[in-house]
Amino acid sequence: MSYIQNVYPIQSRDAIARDVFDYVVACPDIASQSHAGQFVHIRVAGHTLRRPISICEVNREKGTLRLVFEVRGSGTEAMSMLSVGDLMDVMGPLGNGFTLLSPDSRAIVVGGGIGTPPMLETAKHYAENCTAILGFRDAAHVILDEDFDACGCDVRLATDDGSKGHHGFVTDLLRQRLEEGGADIIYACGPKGMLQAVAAIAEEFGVRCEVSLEERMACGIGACLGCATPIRTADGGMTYKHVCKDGPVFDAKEVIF
Amino acid sequence: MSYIQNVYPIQSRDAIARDVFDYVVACPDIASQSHAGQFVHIRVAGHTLRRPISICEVNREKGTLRLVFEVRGSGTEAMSMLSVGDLMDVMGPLGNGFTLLSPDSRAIVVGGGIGTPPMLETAKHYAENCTAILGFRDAAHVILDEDFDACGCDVRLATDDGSKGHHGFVTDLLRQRLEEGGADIIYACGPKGMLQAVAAIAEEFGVRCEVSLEERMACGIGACLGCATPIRTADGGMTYKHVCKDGPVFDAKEVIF
Amino acid sequence: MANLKVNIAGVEFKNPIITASGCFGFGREYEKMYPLEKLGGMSLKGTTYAERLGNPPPRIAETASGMLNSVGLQNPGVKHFIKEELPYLLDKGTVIIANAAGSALEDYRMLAEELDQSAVDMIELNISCPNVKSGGMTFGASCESASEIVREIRKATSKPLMVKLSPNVTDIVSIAQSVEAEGADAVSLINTLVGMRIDIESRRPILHQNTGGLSGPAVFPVALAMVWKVANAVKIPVVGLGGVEKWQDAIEMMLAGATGVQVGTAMFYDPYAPLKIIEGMNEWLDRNGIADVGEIIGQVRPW
Amino acid sequence: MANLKVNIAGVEFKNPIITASGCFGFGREYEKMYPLEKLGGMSLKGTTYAERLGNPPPRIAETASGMLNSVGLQNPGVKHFIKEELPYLLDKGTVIIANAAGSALEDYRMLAEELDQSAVDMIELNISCPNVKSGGMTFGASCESASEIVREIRKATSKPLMVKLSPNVTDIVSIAQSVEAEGADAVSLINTLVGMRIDIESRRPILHQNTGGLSGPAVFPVALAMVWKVANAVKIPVVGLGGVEKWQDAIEMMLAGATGVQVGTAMFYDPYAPLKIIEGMNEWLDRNGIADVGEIIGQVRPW
Ligand SMILES: Cc1cc2nc3c(=O)[nH]c(=O)nc-3n(C[C@H](O)[C@H](O)[C@H](O)COP(=O)(O)OP(=O)(O)OC[C@H]3O[C@@H](n4cnc5c(N)ncnc54)[C@H](O)[C@@H]3O)c2cc1C
Ligand SMILES: Cc1cc2nc3c(=O)[nH]c(=O)nc-3n(C[C@H](O)[C@H](O)[C@H](O)COP(=O)(O)OP(=O)(O)OC[C@H]3O[C@@H](n4cnc5c(N)ncnc54)[C@H](O)[C@@H]3O)c2cc1C
Ligand SMILES: Cc1cc2nc3c(=O)[nH]c(=O)nc-3n(C[C@H](O)[C@H](O)[C@H](O)COP(=O)(O)O)c2cc1C
Ligand SMILES: Cc1cc2nc3c(=O)[nH]c(=O)nc-3n(C[C@H](O)[C@H](O)[C@H](O)COP(=O)(O)O)c2cc1C
Ligand code: FES
Ligand code: FES
Repeated sequence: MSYIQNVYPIQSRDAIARDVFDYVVACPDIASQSHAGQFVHIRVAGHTLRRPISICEVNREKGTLRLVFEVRGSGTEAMSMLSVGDLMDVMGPLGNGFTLLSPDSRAIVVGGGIGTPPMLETAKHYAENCTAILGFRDAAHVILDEDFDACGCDVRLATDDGSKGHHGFVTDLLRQRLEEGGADIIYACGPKGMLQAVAAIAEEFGVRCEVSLEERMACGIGACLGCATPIRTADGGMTYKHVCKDGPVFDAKEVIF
Repeated sequence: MSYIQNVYPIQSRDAIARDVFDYVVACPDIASQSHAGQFVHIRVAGHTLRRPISICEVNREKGTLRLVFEVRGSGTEAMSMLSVGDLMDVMGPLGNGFTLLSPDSRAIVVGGGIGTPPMLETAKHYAENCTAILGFRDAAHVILDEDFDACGCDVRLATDDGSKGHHGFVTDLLRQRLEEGGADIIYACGPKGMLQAVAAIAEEFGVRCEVSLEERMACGIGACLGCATPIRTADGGMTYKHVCKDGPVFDAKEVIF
Repeated sequence: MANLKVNIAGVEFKNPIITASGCFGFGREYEKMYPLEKLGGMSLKGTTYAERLGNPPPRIAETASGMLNSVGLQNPGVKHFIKEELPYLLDKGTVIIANAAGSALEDYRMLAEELDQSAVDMIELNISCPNVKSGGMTFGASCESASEIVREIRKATSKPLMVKLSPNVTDIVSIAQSVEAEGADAVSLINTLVGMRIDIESRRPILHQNTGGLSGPAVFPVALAMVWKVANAVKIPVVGLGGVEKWQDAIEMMLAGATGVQVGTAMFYDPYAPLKIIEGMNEWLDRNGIADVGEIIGQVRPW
Repeated sequence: MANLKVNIAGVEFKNPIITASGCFGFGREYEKMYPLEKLGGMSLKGTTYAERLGNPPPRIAETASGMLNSVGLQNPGVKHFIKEELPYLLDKGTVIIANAAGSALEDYRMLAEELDQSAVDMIELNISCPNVKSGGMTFGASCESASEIVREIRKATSKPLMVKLSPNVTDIVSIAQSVEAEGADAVSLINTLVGMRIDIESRRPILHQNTGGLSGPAVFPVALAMVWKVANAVKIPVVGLGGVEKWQDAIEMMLAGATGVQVGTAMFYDPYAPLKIIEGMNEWLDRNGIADVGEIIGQVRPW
């Protein structure tokens, strides 16, 4: 495996919800090596550090990556100003990605807010064998539900204010889904609190669970040791692993929330 | 008098010689107050300090300023990337400008290289009563000669390598012109060595002479005292004046070269 | 509209934003862009007892997110300042702070005596200028010399006295405590960090003084760390500066413990920076339902 | 193609560009982008005698043209390093520098003894890490403590010994002279400046350690001034670092007196930075007809 860094043309740009942008970047060399759950590291003019953004979709034939991100601060704001045809400085693919079982396994993906994009490529792998449980603040913030629909998943929505789908949390829907029937694996990405709750439910139902974590990063490849996250060791102790290299995907059991 | 700072649309952009760019910016409020020999201070993305650029032409009716600059480093390079329609952050008009006599006076403007642009608005004031002596490295670097022509001046060119006009220096042409007949005032802008030589010739012929100086600037308005230049005091001593506020135009007699 | 008033060493400022010394002249230039009364206060150009010409040019160099200067305290001397500049400023409706500098103890003393008799609201004692050969920063470089000079100046004036500290030291906290012990009413920090740039083609330092003082956003994190440490170690008010360009920076400074915030270099690229900071700070306080800016001072919660 | 070889403390480097400690791990990661043999040398991640977990996250914050880190010397310990990492690096065709850190004199001594027996080409003694509670920077903060530790380490090893200095001091020149007097073969400077950032909404410092070390282009002018001053005051070679991102910066460093130049933070945004610097430097030397990079070391002409 090697890391690639270069500038690549933006093929399309869409605003898909308030402050959420959807870019397709033509980077065949990176795309050809990318897997669900990995991320890319994007250089933004005027900023020292690259911004880590998950790979939402990979199209190996077209040589493109789809990236969906929310404007959170000045870096993502500057990224959102890029137009079709502009060049994006992308480094990737980075991180380990999700463990994909055989496509006929029963999978559940759980996405909370802007944690939803990395679940799409994973959901595509399982298609109709996948339940996609997606949670958002309100109807205006719902993203990608139609994309999950289009890959044949059973999509279940929750919003905090009930303006679309279930009024409540993704964890309610997850529990409901597990009570309906078993699953071979659960994948989750979203706020830490949500991940912790999902992990607890997975544990309760005895289902394997992988979570994608976030941490502030510098190098993105394991050289600076900046993105440490506390991990349970086999003997019950604590160590630090690095989100960029050992993650961003971790077995939920080893994460110390 | 007040200083104005705002962002203004670029109306046109031209590359007029190797690494020399010609912009017209629509900034009616600044243009309405601008005079020959003054400058504007331009903010460039990714740079702490503004870049001082002389006003090449003022069009009060159209509310525009013409700015002509050479790429010298990363700031002017970034400026040269701006396109028509982009906004330029301009502060001005700054500095004192040239002393303009009545238009029927006999004036000589001397421009060396990228010191040529600020002479154009001055030349226009005197039109056919003005001799424009312009010097460049070689034919490829000649700029604005047609503009000076168009305002009716008597244009005399020199190049270091003789590839266009006189083979030699502007000072040769200045001496020649003064030997041909008198002049009421000489204005000069260009490298320090040239200014010094021009000042000496002016002194020799007893002609009033104003020179436009350059110095590294921060504020551009006289508040930081960064752009000091040594000036002869009445009693023969030395003091520092400031190019941005007391200049950029100084009486050649008081400049300590 | 939150209450933005703060009190520093007994002087009331209508808001915490003060223009930094050396970056705002004596106020006349920026007044051509906006009324000075909008400012909390102005710290004026460093003034010495006698007139000073300053250093030879070039005095300015650019750096990444910052700049170097080696102006070297060019100023007309305190008598000229009091006679020609101060009267003009007195009715501007903002706090006037004289920035007092010198090269020998005796200069500083005579200067302080003049300022004591003047109408300035406050004296900012600059023992941290890196751009003068003798005096300047060297006074601010050790607890002993800082104590000595503050002791002398304290005798010479009963004006509110703010001491401006140098960041070019191993332990700024001890120096702050030393000047507090000698009767300083406030401290301001940071002055510039010593820096250099070289023109690789001419092989000359860009500044004629070879080195100069680094300011601008580049130094903000250094300033913030020092403000936080000093504010936790002294009881007198702390005024924070160094690289503040946005209202968010001013809030970081105040959370770290600053009662007032000075803005310098940012004005060179954005002359309206102080006003934008006041406005942005005010809106943020409103958005967060904070009635008085004083409520955020020192409220950072360390881990 | 100019000669780019330099000799630092008896060790030959094929070019003056060295990756900075803590920014290049043990080399394996960036090797996935380019062969390590292109580099003059690599200063490896700070290593202590015993394994260290490092500090809790967040460990990274962004600043204008810079960043803060509070990694806190996370490393597997020297024995693991020598057994698991070093063998892999030995045939890479580049100079291997171990960066040695600790919290007590005894740790440093045991560490140096281990390294002395290993195949590393050089030891960079880190007495300037701002991110550990005891030891670290405090050793580098005074001439006495710096002398003491270098004296002990010098006894423990005959490897070429480079001492890495902290910029968070009043007088880095005296400290450089002290370590030279105790037998250091070279000095490298600067390590990071202490800095801070605060999240204004949570009112928490962004770093879990509250403060961290500032690096990146923001600090370049500070590093350059210190390199120039130290190079003028010691006879041993100086390795310059701090904010170097472009080949022009490396040339400024060498003109100021650096024999080698380290590159750290720049690699995070431009992983190929060290290679681009080597290439750009080489082209500039050719353009200027300079046959040997050694000819420019210390050649700045002060005013
Ligand atoms: C592996 C990974 C994958 C991610 N994927 C996505 C995605 O697909 N879509 C999306 O919208 N966001 C994603 N994020 C979060 C995204 O990286 C941050 O929102 C972004 O870095 C914020 O930058 P900013 O300049 O807007 O914010 P600022 O707050 O101005 O950033 C300041 C610094 O903090 C860092 N930072 C701030 N928030 C975060 C965060 N949550 N995680 C990591 N670093 C942070 C920034 O990178 C920068 O270094 C991902 C994060 C990680 C670690
Ligand atoms: C009053 C005045 C009017 C000017 N008018 C023009 C003009 O009409 N056309 C034109 O091409 N140039 C003009 N210049 C010169 C122009 O300002 C510089 O070429 C420009 O600032 C270089 O910026 P840079 O980022 O490309 O170079 P860099 O070398 O990267 O700049 C680094 C720093 O040095 C300063 N600097 C570098 N060279 C000069 C210089 N010669 N004068 C002042 N500051 C400098 C820059 O402003 C910046 O702060 C003028 C200068 C002054 C003082
Ligand atoms: C051009 C210039 C001149 C300065 N002159 C003085 C001075 O006379 N007295 C003083 O105490 N500080 C002086 N300073 C330091 C500033 O007041 C301030 O401490 C420093 O620039 C950091 O703040 P900033 O980053 O907001 O500019 C000067 C700074 C600059 C840039
Ligand atoms: C993430 C990170 C980790 C670092 N770890 C070390 C270290 O272990 N040992 C050390 O001597 N310096 C360490 N440093 C300091 C760098 O080696 C270097 O001195 C500093 O970053 C300035 O150089 P730069 O601006 O090129 O990064 C570290 C710096 C960073 C950014
Ligand atoms: S970001 Fe550098 S180790 Fe993860
Ligand atoms: S640039 Fe500030 S005084 Fe001239």
